[in-house]
Amino acid sequence: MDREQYNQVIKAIGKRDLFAQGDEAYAYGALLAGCRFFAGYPITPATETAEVMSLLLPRVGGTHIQMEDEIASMGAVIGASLAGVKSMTVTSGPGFSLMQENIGYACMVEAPCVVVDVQRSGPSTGQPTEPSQGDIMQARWGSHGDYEIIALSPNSVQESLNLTIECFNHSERYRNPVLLMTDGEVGHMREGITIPDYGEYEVHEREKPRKPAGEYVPFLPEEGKVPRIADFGCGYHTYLTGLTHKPSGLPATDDAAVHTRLVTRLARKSPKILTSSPELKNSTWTTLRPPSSVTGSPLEQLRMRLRSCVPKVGKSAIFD
Amino acid sequence: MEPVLREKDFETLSIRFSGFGGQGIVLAGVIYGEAAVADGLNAVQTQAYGSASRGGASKCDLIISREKIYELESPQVDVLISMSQDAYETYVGHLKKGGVLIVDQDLVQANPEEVEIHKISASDIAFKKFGQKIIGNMVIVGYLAALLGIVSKESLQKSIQRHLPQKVVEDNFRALEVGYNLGLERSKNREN
Amino acid sequence: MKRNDRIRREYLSRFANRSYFMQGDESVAYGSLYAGCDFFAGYPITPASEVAEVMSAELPRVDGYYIQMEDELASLSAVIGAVWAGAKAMTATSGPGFSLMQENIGYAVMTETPCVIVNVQRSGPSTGQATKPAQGDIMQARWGTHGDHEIIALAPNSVQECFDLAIEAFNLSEEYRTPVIILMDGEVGHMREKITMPPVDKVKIRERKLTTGDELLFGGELIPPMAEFGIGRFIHVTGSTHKESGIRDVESQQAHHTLVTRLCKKIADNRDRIIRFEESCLEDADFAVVSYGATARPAAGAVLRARSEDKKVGMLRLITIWPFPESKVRELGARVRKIFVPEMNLGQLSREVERFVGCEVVSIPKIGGIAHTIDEIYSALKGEV
Amino acid sequence: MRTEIRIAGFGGQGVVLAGLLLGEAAIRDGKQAVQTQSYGPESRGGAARSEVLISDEKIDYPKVIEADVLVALSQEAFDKFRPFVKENGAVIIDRDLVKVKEDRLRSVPFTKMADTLGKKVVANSVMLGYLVASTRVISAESMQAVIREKVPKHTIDLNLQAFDKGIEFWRQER
Repeated sequence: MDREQYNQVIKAIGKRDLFAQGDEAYAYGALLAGCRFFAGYPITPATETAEVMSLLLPRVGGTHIQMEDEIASMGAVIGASLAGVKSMTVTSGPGFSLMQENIGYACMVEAPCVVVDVQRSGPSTGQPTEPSQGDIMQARWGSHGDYEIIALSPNSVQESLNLTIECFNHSERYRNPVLLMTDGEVGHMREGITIPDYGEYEVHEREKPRKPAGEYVPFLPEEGKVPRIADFGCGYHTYLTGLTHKPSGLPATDDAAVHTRLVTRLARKSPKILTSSPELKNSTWTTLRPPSSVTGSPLEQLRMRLRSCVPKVGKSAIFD
Repeated sequence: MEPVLREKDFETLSIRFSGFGGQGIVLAGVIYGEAAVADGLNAVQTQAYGSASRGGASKCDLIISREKIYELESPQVDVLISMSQDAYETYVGHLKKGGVLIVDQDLVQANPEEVEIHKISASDIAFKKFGQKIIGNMVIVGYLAALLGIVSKESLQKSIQRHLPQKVVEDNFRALEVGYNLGLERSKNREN
Repeated sequence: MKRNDRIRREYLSRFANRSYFMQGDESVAYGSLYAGCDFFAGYPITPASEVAEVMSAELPRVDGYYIQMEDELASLSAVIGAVWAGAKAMTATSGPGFSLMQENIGYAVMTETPCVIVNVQRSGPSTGQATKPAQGDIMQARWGTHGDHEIIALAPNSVQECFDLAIEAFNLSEEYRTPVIILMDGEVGHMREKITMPPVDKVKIRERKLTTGDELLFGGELIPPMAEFGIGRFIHVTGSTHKESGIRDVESQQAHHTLVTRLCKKIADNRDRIIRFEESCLEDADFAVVSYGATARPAAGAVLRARSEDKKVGMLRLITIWPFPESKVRELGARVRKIFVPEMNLGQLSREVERFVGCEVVSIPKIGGIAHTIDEIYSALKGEV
Repeated sequence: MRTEIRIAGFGGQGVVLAGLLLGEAAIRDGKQAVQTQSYGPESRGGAARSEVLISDEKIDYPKVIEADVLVALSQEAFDKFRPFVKENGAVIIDRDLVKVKEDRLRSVPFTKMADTLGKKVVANSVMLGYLVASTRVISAESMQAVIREKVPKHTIDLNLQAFDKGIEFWRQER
């Protein structure tokens, strides 16, 4: 994301001070984070994000595609991401349920991407136009098998924009799908927001492999726990599968050790992620702690909110 | 007729059949296990195989006991049957000291120490007598039955009838018989 | 579609009092036939395909219907449709298919459609180790679909119990008008052991409560009676929020609150009648193992071994996973020093146990598609007790 | 100072758009604003409402607690929301759509006035003119600027005329 690209985005949006809906802010945040691919299927109360993306993406050289359903949407997002483009989709409960298999696939192939769930009242089609926060546990446990997920939750339109950028940064940094678990209330609420200036916010760009094509091993981290991605078409050999795979990417479904190594690395690759907002940074405490250890006035305590769902690791033989 | 392991000698016995997909490894374990159940014993049979139904590694575990069975897969087995070199090498380390190893001698090179080894040409016999290598698994089952003496031939025959199409039952009976006689002979030799 | 009970009973009588050496998958299918299941829709997937195989062979013989659908979404839809047409219906799948069914599971909850979903768990996430067993969908069974709901999920640990719990699952689904999940694992599903089938008359079958006049079909009482398509009553079935009559009412907070709390209450308030577990050696225990499914077997072996060495270890085996036996686990946690939870995942149900106890909870996870051995669980216990 | 405005009617009256324009104008005036809405799955005919909070300070709770201003454009909306207006709050109704016996109401023929301009759909702009003039929460200039910006180009003049009509009605009423 260079200044020229930033200017392009601002030009597409029109101005930096806006009276905007949360749904619009997810789109603006995505564009500011460098998202250039959107695939989705319309659903209340998430449709407005797709509307903005369909309007603005072509103006900044990106692609918007309306797919036949949410399964395909998530599939397209994963494909685009692995072709090197920051990608996202937006949906609500029924669509989120349909995406669950591919969310697990994205975890397994380590495809960075952002899924926004603008929660409405469920189960099933429930109350399509009414907000809720009923998918919170689904965000953690909706797909089968053992996996970890990062989910952030905004409470204002400005924060909707900021946290969408943060979602993209987490997804690229940890090579994992990241969920923005927002709700129909925030998604349809309009507030005054200011788009941050170039340089005022961080954009994490995807790290390319350092090794030359011949020596690149797709799922062997060069450092830490997160392997670097060779985008499709960049001249490197890579292999992606939702099956249990060796560092080479090739399936090895009979080897318990390979599976255990892979799945525990996936579960442990992102550290505990705590997000603090500017409003909290200026106050006496800058990181979130359990309420029992928080000092400050009751009002301050009330205003303290959890912004990220923290991966919890219990005592176990594997997580020694 | 004095089998190696007499009925009175065992409480729990674990048998592992191993080879590659297409050899009827799982079927051998199922037929033997079902016969054990018919003869009033407890039996738990589990299997592991790869995504490839033919050619991939194949393993079938059978635990037979007079008691309730808690273990699902034995870490150490009493009897190992290997019908491929790969399977033999993978699992020979799981065979107890003093345990029984049965290999298809045309397919497996094996000279392990501290185990009782039985080499038979199961697949080859099956091919020569019945034109089908796959019936080698029944030669093994017959051999095992005679050697261990814990399930009856009648129960094995019933089990074969239940699991196989009518047109191949006769050949399988004969293969079972061939294996059984080989096993008896071997038991006698061993007693001597 | 009217079940022909005479044909079914006549056919099943041939199995009475006979023993078989059978897989868990096959056994769950036969249990379902005994329970009166006369419709199966599914899509093959390892390690659940054998359920479909048995059903495809046997259903036509009991005047039932078997259909292989194009995918798992369609499978559960077909099941739901068949139930409303009067059938007792089921589907069987594994992780990837279970993920695809999540939206329709919520639809079945919302429309109060009694049906049975068998999930023979394999090693995930994604396609993972296709042929290997796991218990990694435990939490997904509870939280996989969006929105607030309760679910019933049962976990058998033997081939005989697959049969028994299949009958129980159908009975619970009819009694509470809700989808019931049989949470098997590839280990139990593919394991063969002895099973004895009862005479068909000895099996207690719960039939659904049908409307006799013009009762409300979606309210009025905790579990309203059902109507079936084609009986001459106008009925409206929708996954959207509806009034007690079934007519859509998606804007009223009150209507939604009334509906969804009733849907949750009908299961939560009947916890004690739904929940089943098995206790052993717990009377004087200082330590407890909480386990379920296939893992409960080596766990029991480990407990017995510890007992033989005079260690005061006992075991609680969960047969009902959801609703979670909170009060039982809470009570257990109050009188033992430590609880061990072996499971074939990275420690999913151990978190749930932790929520209800003050004592230390030690997770004994194992993934990679191989079941725990008695030795492994025993060594984990031995180090701690 | 926090002002809570609730506009309620049915789908098709431009209730949500009116709220959006109000909020946007407040921002233009340098104030803080939050706008939320509620509507059913039908885009026309179902109940619809829009809530706007305007304040000089940061707005925590984004919904109306007790309205300073209630605009009711249907009988159902009036009956439902009349109880939730502050003691000195303003209740504005479309006199042809809401039948009431209360006398302290501000009763305006929005739809009829819009009809005289040839388009009933600009009733919401008439209402905005009346609202801006009578409550003075936001400036007419900002409101006009926002209308120019947000409504379809070929309807700008019509909407501005409607807006002026609303202001005019309030002046005459005084």
